[in-house]
Amino acid sequence: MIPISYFFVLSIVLFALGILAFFIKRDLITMFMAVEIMLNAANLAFIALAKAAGSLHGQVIVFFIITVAAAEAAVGLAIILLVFRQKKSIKTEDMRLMKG
Amino acid sequence: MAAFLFFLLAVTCVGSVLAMIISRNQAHNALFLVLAFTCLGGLFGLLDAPFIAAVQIIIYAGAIMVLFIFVVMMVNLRQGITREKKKWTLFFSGGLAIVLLVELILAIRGTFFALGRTGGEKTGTPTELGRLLFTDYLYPFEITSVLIIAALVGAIVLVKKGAKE
Amino acid sequence: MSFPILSVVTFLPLLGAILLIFIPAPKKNVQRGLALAFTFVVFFVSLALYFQFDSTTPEPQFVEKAAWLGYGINYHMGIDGISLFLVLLTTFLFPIAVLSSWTYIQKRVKEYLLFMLLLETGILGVFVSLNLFLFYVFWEAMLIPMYFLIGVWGGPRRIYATLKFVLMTMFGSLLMLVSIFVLYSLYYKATGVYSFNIFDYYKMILNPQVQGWLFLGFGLAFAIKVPMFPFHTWLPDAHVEAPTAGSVILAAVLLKMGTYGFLRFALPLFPDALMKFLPLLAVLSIIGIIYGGLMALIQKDIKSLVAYSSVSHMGLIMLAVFSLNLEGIEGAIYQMLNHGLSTGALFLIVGILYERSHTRLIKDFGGVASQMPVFTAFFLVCMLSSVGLPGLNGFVGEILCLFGVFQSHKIYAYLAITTVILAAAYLLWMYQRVMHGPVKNEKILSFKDMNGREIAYFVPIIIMMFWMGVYPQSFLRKMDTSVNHLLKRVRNREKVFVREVENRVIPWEQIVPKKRAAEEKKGDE
Amino acid sequence: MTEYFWLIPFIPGASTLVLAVFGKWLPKKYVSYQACLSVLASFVISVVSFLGLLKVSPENLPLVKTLFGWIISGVFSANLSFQLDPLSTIMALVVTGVGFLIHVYSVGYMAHDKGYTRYFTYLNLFTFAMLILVMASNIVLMFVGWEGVGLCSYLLIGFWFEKDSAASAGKKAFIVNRIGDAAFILGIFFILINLGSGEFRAINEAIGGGLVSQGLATLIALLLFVGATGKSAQIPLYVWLPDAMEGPTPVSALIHAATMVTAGVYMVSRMNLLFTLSGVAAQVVALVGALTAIYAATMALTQNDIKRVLAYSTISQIGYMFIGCGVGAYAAGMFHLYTHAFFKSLLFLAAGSVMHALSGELDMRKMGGLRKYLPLTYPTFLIGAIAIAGVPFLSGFFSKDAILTQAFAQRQYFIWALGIMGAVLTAFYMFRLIFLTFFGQERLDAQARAHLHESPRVMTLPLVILAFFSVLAGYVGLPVVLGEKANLFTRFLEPVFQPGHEAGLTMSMEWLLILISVAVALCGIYIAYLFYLKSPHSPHRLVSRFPRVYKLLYNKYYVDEIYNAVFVNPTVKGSEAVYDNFDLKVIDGTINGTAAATGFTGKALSLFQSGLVKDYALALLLGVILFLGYLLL
Repeated sequence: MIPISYFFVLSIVLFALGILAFFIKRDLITMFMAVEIMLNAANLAFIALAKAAGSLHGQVIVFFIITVAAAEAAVGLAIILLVFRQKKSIKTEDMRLMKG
Repeated sequence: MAAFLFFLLAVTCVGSVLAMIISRNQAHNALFLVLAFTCLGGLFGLLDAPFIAAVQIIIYAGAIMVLFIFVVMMVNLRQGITREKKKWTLFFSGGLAIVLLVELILAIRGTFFALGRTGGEKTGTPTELGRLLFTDYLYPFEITSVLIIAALVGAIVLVKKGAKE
Repeated sequence: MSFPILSVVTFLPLLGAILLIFIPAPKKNVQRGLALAFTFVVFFVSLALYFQFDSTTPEPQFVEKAAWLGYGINYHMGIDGISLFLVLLTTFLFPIAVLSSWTYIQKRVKEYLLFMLLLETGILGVFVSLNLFLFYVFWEAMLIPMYFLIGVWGGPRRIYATLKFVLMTMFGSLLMLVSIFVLYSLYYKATGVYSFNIFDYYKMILNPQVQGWLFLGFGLAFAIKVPMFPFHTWLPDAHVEAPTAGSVILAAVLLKMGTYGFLRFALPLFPDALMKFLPLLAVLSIIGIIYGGLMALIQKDIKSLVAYSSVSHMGLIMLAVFSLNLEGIEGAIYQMLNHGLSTGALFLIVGILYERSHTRLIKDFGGVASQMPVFTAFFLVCMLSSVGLPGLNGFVGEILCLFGVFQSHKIYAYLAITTVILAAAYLLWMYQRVMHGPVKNEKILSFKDMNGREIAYFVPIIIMMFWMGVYPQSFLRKMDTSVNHLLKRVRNREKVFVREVENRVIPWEQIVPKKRAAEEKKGDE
Repeated sequence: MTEYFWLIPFIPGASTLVLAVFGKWLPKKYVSYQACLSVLASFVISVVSFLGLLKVSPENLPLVKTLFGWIISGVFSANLSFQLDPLSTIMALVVTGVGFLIHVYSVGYMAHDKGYTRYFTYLNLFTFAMLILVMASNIVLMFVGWEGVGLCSYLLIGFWFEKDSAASAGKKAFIVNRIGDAAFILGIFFILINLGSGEFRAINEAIGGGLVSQGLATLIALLLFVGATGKSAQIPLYVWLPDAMEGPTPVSALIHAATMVTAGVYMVSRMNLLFTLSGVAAQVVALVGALTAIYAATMALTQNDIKRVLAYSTISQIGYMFIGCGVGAYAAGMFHLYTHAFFKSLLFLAAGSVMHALSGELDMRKMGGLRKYLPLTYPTFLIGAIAIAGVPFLSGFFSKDAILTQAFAQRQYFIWALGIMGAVLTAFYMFRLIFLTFFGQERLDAQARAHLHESPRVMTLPLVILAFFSVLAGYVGLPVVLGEKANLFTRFLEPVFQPGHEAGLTMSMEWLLILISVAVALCGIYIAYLFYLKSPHSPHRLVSRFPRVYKLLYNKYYVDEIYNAVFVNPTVKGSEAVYDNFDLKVIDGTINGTAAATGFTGKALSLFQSGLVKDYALALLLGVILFLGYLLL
């Protein structure tokens, strides 16, 4: 059938695209989406390896990743909303309070 | 059949991510992402993970992306935001992404034929997964619930605090 | 197990601090009373240590040992003739320190007393710990209250001073921590047993090179604490900025932790390294003696003058420690007590002046003697004690120190004896400028003589000064055995414990048990 | 009663304690009685002990009473123990006897001072410390007294501390003494280490047993002698004594004339075996004594301050005592100490009486013709002056002559010559003092004139008693020419000073020397008479003839200035420079520099923190890539 490696390559491609998206975009929301893509790429790799290993632990991990991602999305988006309220902007250049 | 399905899903997935990169409209971006996640769900299915596939579609493509859309609506920027203007950052990061891609592929090259193929005996039925979750992974599982509640409360508190002002 | 007197002495102040938390903030006098009561009780309990102390044995006494964190980290306390008097000095001075800040401290009284009590626990812990880990915990813990005492209740440059003090001390103690862990791992490698017990380490023979590095690690921490030239600059700053009681404790007890450290750890653990570094250390001590004296001569602030005089006195103590003979080390211990009393008293004197005038600059005073006769008498005695006048405590310690040094290196003694002249010069000159001459300004005319409380905390100090000057036997005899034992350890160690295998060192006593353990294991199989 | 001799120091000591603690609440009258009577009690015990001692056979000397072990640690051991032998008895008698008279005198002299109680506390403390010094049976305890009297000297010189000059003088005395003491301590250490004990008996035994080499003896003796030059105001450490006159006059009499300053002589006598063994050290002692004797006398010539003249005279006379010790005539040195105590304290007290009469005036140029106003002070002063000048039949003559004769007999002709010259000068400046003060024109201030009065009886009575002794005290030590056994004093001291030091001279030679002494003394007096009574202008002529010499003498050879320029100022200035440039800049600079460098590095590194999330992500990515690359390679 389909070699597991294909899934692996796909996962890598998706991850690279996520990185690319993260750097290309300037608004927090889309950058956040890019992060989600990378997470999913990782998920795919986990599931593929779980299949290859014939074990379920990979799937369990992915299950946890998804739940954590959900929690993270909720909090992250809340923070983005707050930032927007305060700064009236979601551009990353506008946020550099941590400048040394 | 399976190979066809795989390529279809893979191409759609990559294509929608590319589209998301190209498009400037955040709402469109979110929708492209829904598409990508759904495709990924399909791929999970191909890998004998029906439960995870379902979860992927319900939580990711469903819940999380709805959240995104809500936020996009609330922020409601008239015109989209242009791409990164600093050219060198763009090229540098693009270059780095390609380097990483190459590196990762190099990293797995030895395993290319070793990992085997899909099919064969079915593993990963929801029953088995459930048993595992409630036995070996009981603690992490319960802790996850606490985490989600904390995130829930946190999100509400954060947003509410801002709303008062 | 008998009554855990050392734990009681060490942790009673902590209990006091906890109780203090529950007293509402406005009731300042209740808080002061409570702190005073606790420090007093601690003192009286600690007196039992003196009377029950068995001066015939060099072994640690009143030992308490209990498992704590495992891996050799035990709760292990005990005192010998070296630490006995340092414990007593601490418990003796704390009620005085609390009394002296009765009216001086007005803001955040509760927190102040809290930190004082915590400080007492920390200091006592350092002197009674026999487990290096425990020792280190107390050593660092003691810094925290001192940090706040200077940083919150200090003078205008308190932040700078307290940071300098804490950072320099931390710098040293960090290297000591590394050295402690090196010792720990060496001991484990050699014996297969985890231990932080100082007596276990005494049995180890390390190769001289390792000793050198470890000695530097320990020595630097202690040298900064003492402080030896050229690490002394934190001292004047910390003293000048600290509140009176803080200065008293700092000078009287904290500095002794450095010299105590040398006696307890650096000397017996690394005798070969000691011999190697001895000339350097002795020269630094002598520089400290002369340099401190000369710097004291020209200080404009009374407190920094006394601080530099501490540098000079501590230099003499260190030199006497390095004389490595009975007279020198007994003299050094005795001089530690003297320095605690007389310099502590001098800081109290400055505090009394400061409370009345809100200045510490020598040029702002003059003719105080005619306004405050009782104060003059006390000041005179304290100053003379610091100068080392026979009949008072300072002389006994000073002459024993010098004699010890003289016995081991005559040249050192010729140089060190300048302290006799310098001490007289800077203290008398300061005394003259502050107390004598015509009354300088009308502010001095309004000075009130010492009140009952001030006299009350000075009288015990003065009595002790005379007692220690006239009948030092009651102190010296308790030290003899311990100091002799220490010297034996430093001098003749190679005769007692010998076993060196390819750079890795095995205490000979441990070889047998290890073998036996191996055999037992075989038997089980 | 003799066995209670150790109480002698403790009676004034106890009195000091009472006065120090309760003095605030005690009435003045009680204070006076307690202070004086405590010294009197000590004097009585001293006399009893002295009488008892006469019955003790020399083999049993000294009597020692050990109270308890004081400092004992390893090799270092010192007991709190006292000894009674002829030497300490004589000293105790002088200290308590003269001390008692001066206590009594002080009751009158200090009557109106607000520090009355404080004064007597110090004075009793001094007596206590001095008695410890002279009665200690070991050198460490002796050092206690040695430092103790130094302290009292400091306290009493600076008694009127409101005066800056007084406070400075006290401080100077203490610090200069400390320089000597540092050497003294080293001497003690050498004794303790090489001789094994600080007990005088043990030291003498060790020396007698030949355990001490000559070189070691010289070293120890010289170190101890440096201490003595500090305490007894000899070259080069004499500078504090003239300034010490800032203290109350009875103090000058007791401490800076009769007792404390002679402690050095006592110490050298006590260690006589050591000095004799060394030879070199004894020679040094004699030379320093002789030089000081003449050097101080020259400075006394030009001073106008009545007490300063006496101060230089004291320095000079102690020089004579050291000549005695140095040439091996310890008994003669002690004899001079003993007579000097009487006539010099008499002179000081009389000078105090003059000051008292003139409301504190010290300058002789503002006196003159006082003899008719001070009917008791004048004759007593005169007796003192005659005694010190060395006129026959008074005490000073016998003692000074004994010293000079011995110097000559030991073939120390140079020292003898210096001594003779000093004797001329002594007679001259003492009578210069007498003539300027009591004879000639009255040059008084109007104010002083109005208050002029003879002192109260409590002050004049001690003067009379001291005058009595100044005349008669010498008769216990008559010259050998009057008979082998005429010198009771020397015979009494024989158990302490090994006999055989005193070389004999022919009868005619002795008579010749005595004649020279007498002639010299009379000569000095006559010159003074010529200069200050017969033709009062001649001194001015002399001054204008030799202005440089006069200025040099008047400014005391500029020694104070030289010491300041060479020792004091460079120390202070140098320390200041070191403090500013080294302590603050180099050491503190290094520490603060380390802190600053850390801060700066942090600041510099913080520039990497652009605040932009993408830059952080980029760094992250770079890190991952590098890490992966490293793993792959």
